[in-house]
Amino acid sequence: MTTATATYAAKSTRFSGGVRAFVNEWMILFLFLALFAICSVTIDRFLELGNLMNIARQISFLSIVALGQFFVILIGHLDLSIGSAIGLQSVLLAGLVANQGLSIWVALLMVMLSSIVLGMVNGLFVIYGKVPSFIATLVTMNVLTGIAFLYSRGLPISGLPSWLNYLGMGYLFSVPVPVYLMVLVTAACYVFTQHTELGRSFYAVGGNADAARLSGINVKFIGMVAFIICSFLATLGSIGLTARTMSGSATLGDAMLFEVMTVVVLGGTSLFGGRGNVLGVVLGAFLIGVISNAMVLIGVNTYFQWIVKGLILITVVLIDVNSKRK
Amino acid sequence: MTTATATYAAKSTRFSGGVRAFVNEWMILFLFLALFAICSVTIDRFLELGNLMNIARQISFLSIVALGQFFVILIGHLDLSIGSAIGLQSVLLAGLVANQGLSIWVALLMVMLSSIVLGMVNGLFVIYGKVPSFIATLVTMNVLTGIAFLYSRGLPISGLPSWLNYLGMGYLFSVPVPVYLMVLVTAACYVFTQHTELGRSFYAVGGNADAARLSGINVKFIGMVAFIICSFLATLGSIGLTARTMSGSATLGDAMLFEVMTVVVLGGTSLFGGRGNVLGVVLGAFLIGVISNAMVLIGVNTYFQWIVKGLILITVVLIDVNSKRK
Amino acid sequence: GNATSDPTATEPANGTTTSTTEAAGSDGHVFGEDETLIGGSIFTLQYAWFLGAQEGMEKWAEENPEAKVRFQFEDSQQDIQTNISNLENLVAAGAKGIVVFPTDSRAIIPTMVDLHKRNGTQFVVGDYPQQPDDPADAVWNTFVGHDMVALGETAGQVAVDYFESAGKKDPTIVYISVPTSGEVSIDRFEGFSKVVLEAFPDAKIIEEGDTGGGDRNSAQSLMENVLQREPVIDLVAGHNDAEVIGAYNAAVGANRAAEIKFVGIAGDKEVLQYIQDGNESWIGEVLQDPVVLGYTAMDALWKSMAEGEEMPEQYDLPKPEAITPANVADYDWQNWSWLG
Amino acid sequence: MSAVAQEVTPQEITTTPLVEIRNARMEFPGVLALDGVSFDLRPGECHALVGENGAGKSTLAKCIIGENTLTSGELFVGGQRVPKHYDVRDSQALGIAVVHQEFQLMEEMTALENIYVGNYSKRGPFIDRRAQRARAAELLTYLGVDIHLDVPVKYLRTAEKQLVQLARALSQEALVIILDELTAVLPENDIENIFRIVELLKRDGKGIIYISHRLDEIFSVCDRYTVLMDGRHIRTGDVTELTKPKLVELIAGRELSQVYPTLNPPDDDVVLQVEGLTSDAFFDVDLEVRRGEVVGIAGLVGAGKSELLLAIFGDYKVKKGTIRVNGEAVSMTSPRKAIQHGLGLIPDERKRLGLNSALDVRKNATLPSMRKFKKWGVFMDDEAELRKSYDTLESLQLRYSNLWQPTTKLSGGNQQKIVIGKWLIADTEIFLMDEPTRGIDVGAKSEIYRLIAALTAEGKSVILVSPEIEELLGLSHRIYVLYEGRIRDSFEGDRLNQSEVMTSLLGAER
Ligand SMILES: Nc1ncnc2c1ncn2[C@@H]1O[C@H](COP(=O)(O)OP(=O)(O)OP(=O)(O)O)[C@@H](O)[C@H]1O
Ligand SMILES: Nc1ncnc2c1ncn2[C@@H]1O[C@H](COP(=O)(O)OP(=O)(O)OP(=O)(O)O)[C@@H](O)[C@H]1O
Ligand SMILES: [Mg+2]
Ligand SMILES: [Mg+2]
Repeated sequence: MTTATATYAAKSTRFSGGVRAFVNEWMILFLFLALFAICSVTIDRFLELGNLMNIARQISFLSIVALGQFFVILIGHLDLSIGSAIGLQSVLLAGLVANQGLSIWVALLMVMLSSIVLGMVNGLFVIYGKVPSFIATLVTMNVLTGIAFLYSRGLPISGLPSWLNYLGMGYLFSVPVPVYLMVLVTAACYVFTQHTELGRSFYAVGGNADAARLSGINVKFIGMVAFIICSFLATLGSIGLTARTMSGSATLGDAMLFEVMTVVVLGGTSLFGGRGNVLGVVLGAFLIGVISNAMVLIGVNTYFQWIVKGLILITVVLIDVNSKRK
Repeated sequence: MTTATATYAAKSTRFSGGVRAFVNEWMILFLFLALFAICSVTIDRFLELGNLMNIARQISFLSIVALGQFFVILIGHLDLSIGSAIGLQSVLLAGLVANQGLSIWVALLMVMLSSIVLGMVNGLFVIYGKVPSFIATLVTMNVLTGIAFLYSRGLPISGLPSWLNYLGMGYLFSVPVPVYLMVLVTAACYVFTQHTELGRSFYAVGGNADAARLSGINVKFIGMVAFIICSFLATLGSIGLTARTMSGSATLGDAMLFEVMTVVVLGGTSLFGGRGNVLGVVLGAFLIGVISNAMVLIGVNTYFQWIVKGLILITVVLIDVNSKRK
Repeated sequence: GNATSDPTATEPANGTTTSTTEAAGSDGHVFGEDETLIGGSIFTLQYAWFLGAQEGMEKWAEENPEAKVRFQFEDSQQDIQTNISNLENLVAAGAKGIVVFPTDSRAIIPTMVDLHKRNGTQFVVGDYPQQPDDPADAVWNTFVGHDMVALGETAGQVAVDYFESAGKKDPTIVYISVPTSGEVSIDRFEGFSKVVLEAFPDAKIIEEGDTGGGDRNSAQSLMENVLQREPVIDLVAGHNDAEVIGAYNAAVGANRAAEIKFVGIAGDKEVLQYIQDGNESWIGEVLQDPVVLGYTAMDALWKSMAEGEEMPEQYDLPKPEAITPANVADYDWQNWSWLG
Repeated sequence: MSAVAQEVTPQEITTTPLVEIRNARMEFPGVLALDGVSFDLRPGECHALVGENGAGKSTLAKCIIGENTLTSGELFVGGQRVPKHYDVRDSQALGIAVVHQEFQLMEEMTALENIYVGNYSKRGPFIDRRAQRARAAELLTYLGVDIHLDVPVKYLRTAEKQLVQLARALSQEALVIILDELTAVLPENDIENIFRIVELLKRDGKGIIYISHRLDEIFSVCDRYTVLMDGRHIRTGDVTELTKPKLVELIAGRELSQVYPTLNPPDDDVVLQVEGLTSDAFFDVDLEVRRGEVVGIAGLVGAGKSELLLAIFGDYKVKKGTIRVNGEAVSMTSPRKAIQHGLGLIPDERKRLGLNSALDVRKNATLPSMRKFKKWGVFMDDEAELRKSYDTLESLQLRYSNLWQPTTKLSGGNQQKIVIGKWLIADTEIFLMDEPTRGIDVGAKSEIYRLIAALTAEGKSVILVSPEIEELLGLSHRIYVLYEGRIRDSFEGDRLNQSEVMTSLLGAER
């Protein structure tokens, strides 16, 4: 009996391989810490509280949107439409208030509801229509851009209540409000994916959809949920960014897609599905945030920034990938 | 024994299909033909030779670049760097001639050689460095953009010999020169992938890399070749586009990546690797070309173009995908 | 945007570097004595035109070495979020003043307000006029820029002049816009059509939006298709030279370049070369000098920031110029390094 | 060494081992897979490689083909020590071909191409499809099977895929052919065909390494045997000096007195009743299962056995028919529903349908029963989950190092135990077992047999599909024979004997 308990302890310990296994598993964290340390030592103003808050705020909405995409990637799909969804939701939110004269609360509610519809449309095409997600969401991407431009003619829409800016620019106990949002969303996603049945099902579906189905998981439902979460979090990001810029803009999310993908993949999520981690995604965002910030603090020439950023990224990923056990 | 054999044979015939199976397999072709027929009947100037040549010319270089990407996708990877590679090669080509005063032939040769190096760099990161291709090529994408801008300062570079324009705009027996190029590249890729051992190996590697390795295929070599072909064909496209616009521009390929991906996936190539077809890719390009052309001929409002294009595309893909046997 | 309750603003982490709510200078920094970091937030480096603005700022520094300014330019890549992050990071890097070329007429305002209030950062807005909801949010010292509508108007005038001399009463015009460029594209188009329609109410102006890459290649493909549709086109204008040259190349390819006139916008060497070479298809190029813009913006920033000079709400720059076959010889365009 | 090898006399050629391994040691991170194994393969012999799941048989085979590299020890092929960076291509060039235990096929490519990939017939620079097809047709005739060559292999049945793998190995005209559990997925009639081919190959002087858990086969075709246990070399000898119980003892390390346990008689109440179930693969199937009963289903390949199980489990489209669980009509529209009604499916293809390679051992084991481990209604109770997985997997004597370990590193038999384990954890009442002992060693097999007996003793029921008639006879209370999608007969009591079932199975007139 006692020996059996001992074996149970041994066989149920997460990192039974010791520190080494832990470090390998979380190499991205250690690489981040290393980069952070280097920056702290070599760059003058890097470690100032204000600057760290800068970084955290800059990546807040990026993280939130990336966490949405994470779910879609986790089940082996892709949502290319998030960038234009962010734009559309932004002009909708501002437009409903400024042009249609709705209360901001109603507008927020409508935008959130529409995000669910949007996610369902993507889901329907991909999960039920069996259209490869790349094509399906590329199409919705274009259609959403079209609608956003039709609605706004490409003009920024102002007229949002000024308190909204607090959401994007405000501070609470010297920490930017967006950072709280990010922490909240991250914590929710973490608990959801690690400690709930539904959340764990995403991994099962992504790893092997057939096996998941035969184990009683409603694979289609999970697929729909993934697209809805993605759309919803993109919209949350859009609301935040709109609050930050205080205007609705159809091009608000234009650069987002690639950044989001970088963050998600950098965080160790497999584009083939089934593998990845919420904390990794947020770490990925921090990594990107620190690199961008450091680059400007050092004053690297803009053209070189592309190159230097690339070289740092590839170094990080090379080390990370090759430290993992096969 | 004989009964068992008989059952095998009997059961297998259900897969051998006949006309129905052929139509299903090549649904994209028939959808293209249908679309073509509709356009011919409903749009006035659509069927004019000049217009058809327009379409063919417009998609020539797109097809060539897409065929390169096809190889990378076939082995289950992605090359995001083609867009910036096109930009870099374009400014290099023009710059070597206009700024460095080299002969156009030397410049062409250098650009082609550099494309091979480029492909090798991507290949090294992905195949040997085990970096997910999404990240690796995203990094090279950024680095190449940086280099292109450093070299050109974002200025278009003119000064190419005027005969070069023939490559992009000339006619031979009333068919645009780029169309010959496209046909040539397509034929070469077709024969290569269908009738040579090396070409078939791409399917094997993409289908099941372990099995391919166990079959004695040099999986890493194939991987490298895929990235090199991709880079090479992107450069061929870049040369053609540079000849067409008669100036070297760092942003020449910016819009290309998404178009290329659309074309490749539309043509039935699986993003998970192992499945796809050269002719499908070219058909995909034609489909895109016809839609864009028809849109302008009808005079659809710009904003609606995004939407209408999207709706046509999704319809086509929905039919295509769902006609395929499971 | 409104006030925030950020303690870091009032209690700098370590008194020496982070600035206070008051204007720059109160943290011990002395303009002219200490090196002053000036940020340049550039709309995009994809368009060579903005290099000119950068060049203008650098020119100012060369002429005023006693100011001891050091520049740091950051590329917004036409993206609002990049623009915002760049501004914040520039301030974190210690920039006292920033010349901002915003990505649209609003999105960057709250960030400027925030940085101004918390760090005392001084701004001059260049190129893109800002329209704050609340006048109190106009925290920038002045706006130095061109009028996008005027740019379109000048192009329209070139077209009008041509139609008048050619005696065309009901010309057909194709105008290629770039819808993703939003306001800029709309302003230019509106300026253009206003002038043309005033002079020729019967003119038919067909707006074609380039939904592709917005580059020469996509414009060329678009125009190839338009040429197929439109049997008669008298003139082509567009959002910028990439679009118009693309259209021109398409017309050459279709053997219709002789019957169509082209008006360039925003500056490309090739167009000026065509005009100088007497290429009959080209009747003009409408230009604004970005070097003057950059120089003036920097000048205004320094004067307001270091010398405490009151600035007008807006700095007027020379009107856009039309370079035509008639006056091309007057310009030293070959030496404009920012010309694409 | 090489100098000697070059001057071999004809006699020596026949006595030089085709493959020889001396004192092989092979480590995976954390696992010593081979530990001092010596092995040799002589020309013209069929050498059985046997041992428990995870004993190191596949590892040894992979070392021989250069897929795994020996940590220490020596490997000789044709009397020559293999070069330092010996890999799969080298072994192919040296004339070693293999049928892998796990399918190594390109699912999207045709059967024909799968046979020749990496080894095409060529005319000039181009692939000569005509020559290839002719050769493939010859091969299939030689094999005595008929497979549609132009179908992507993903459309083929499991057995057909296996035959494609075999055809591929034979097409290489190798000197050494390794068959790693070739017969695990083949029906008995095909297996006899395999024996015939093995005999032919032996006559040609080729060497065959025959890995199988079906011990009867070893007595039918093999000349010598080598037993491995936990990576160690237990014994090599002549098959003629061996008896089956002795072999079992060598493999399992203990005597297994009786292979098939005695089953309790079932209760009378019917827990599962299927009436008139029809799909495109089977027609008008009537079937009933009583509490505590094991119902066997026998049938040839393609008879529709798997589809029938899938349909009962809600994962195959049925056209008509009813399914009753405990007397209540249930519309089985999804496996989820089926699981809610107490059903559990152990699928035939565990790699594709049974396991999730991205998940660890524990998460695989609790996949269908996550809702059982809840804290505060929503959250997973990690501790309870780990505990339950541990207890269940230990009771199945799973060989694993950690519950967080990915399942891919486990041997085939151990993977199957996880698939069984997950239905135990889910408290399944009716087990649908599609070839549950495929690829499982004798020891584990008898454990599974005992498990089935124990399950039925607890009042659980089992539908058992197996290609091995003997297994069905030994374990079932009742056997249905499925022939071309129709239930042709059912056997119980006295009629439950090999010859009657076989006759019915093969479709001879009743
Ligand atoms: N790639 C791998 N990485 C780590 N361990 C491995 C790997 N492959 C096999 N092993 C381990 O090596 C040991 C031997 O495995 P092997 O596959 O050779 O067993 P086997 O005798 O073929 O078993 P089976 O009869 O189940 O096929 C097992 O403990 C297994 O877990
Ligand atoms: N991949 C497939 N797609 C469509 N039909 C299939 C497929 N595989 C098998 N079939 C059909 O389903 C029926 C049953 O085939 P299958 O081989 O699964 O039967 P089985 O009795 O389960 O045999 P096995 O002994 O292999 O389990 C046959 O009619 C066969 O043609
Ligand atoms: Mg094995
Ligand atoms: Mg079966």
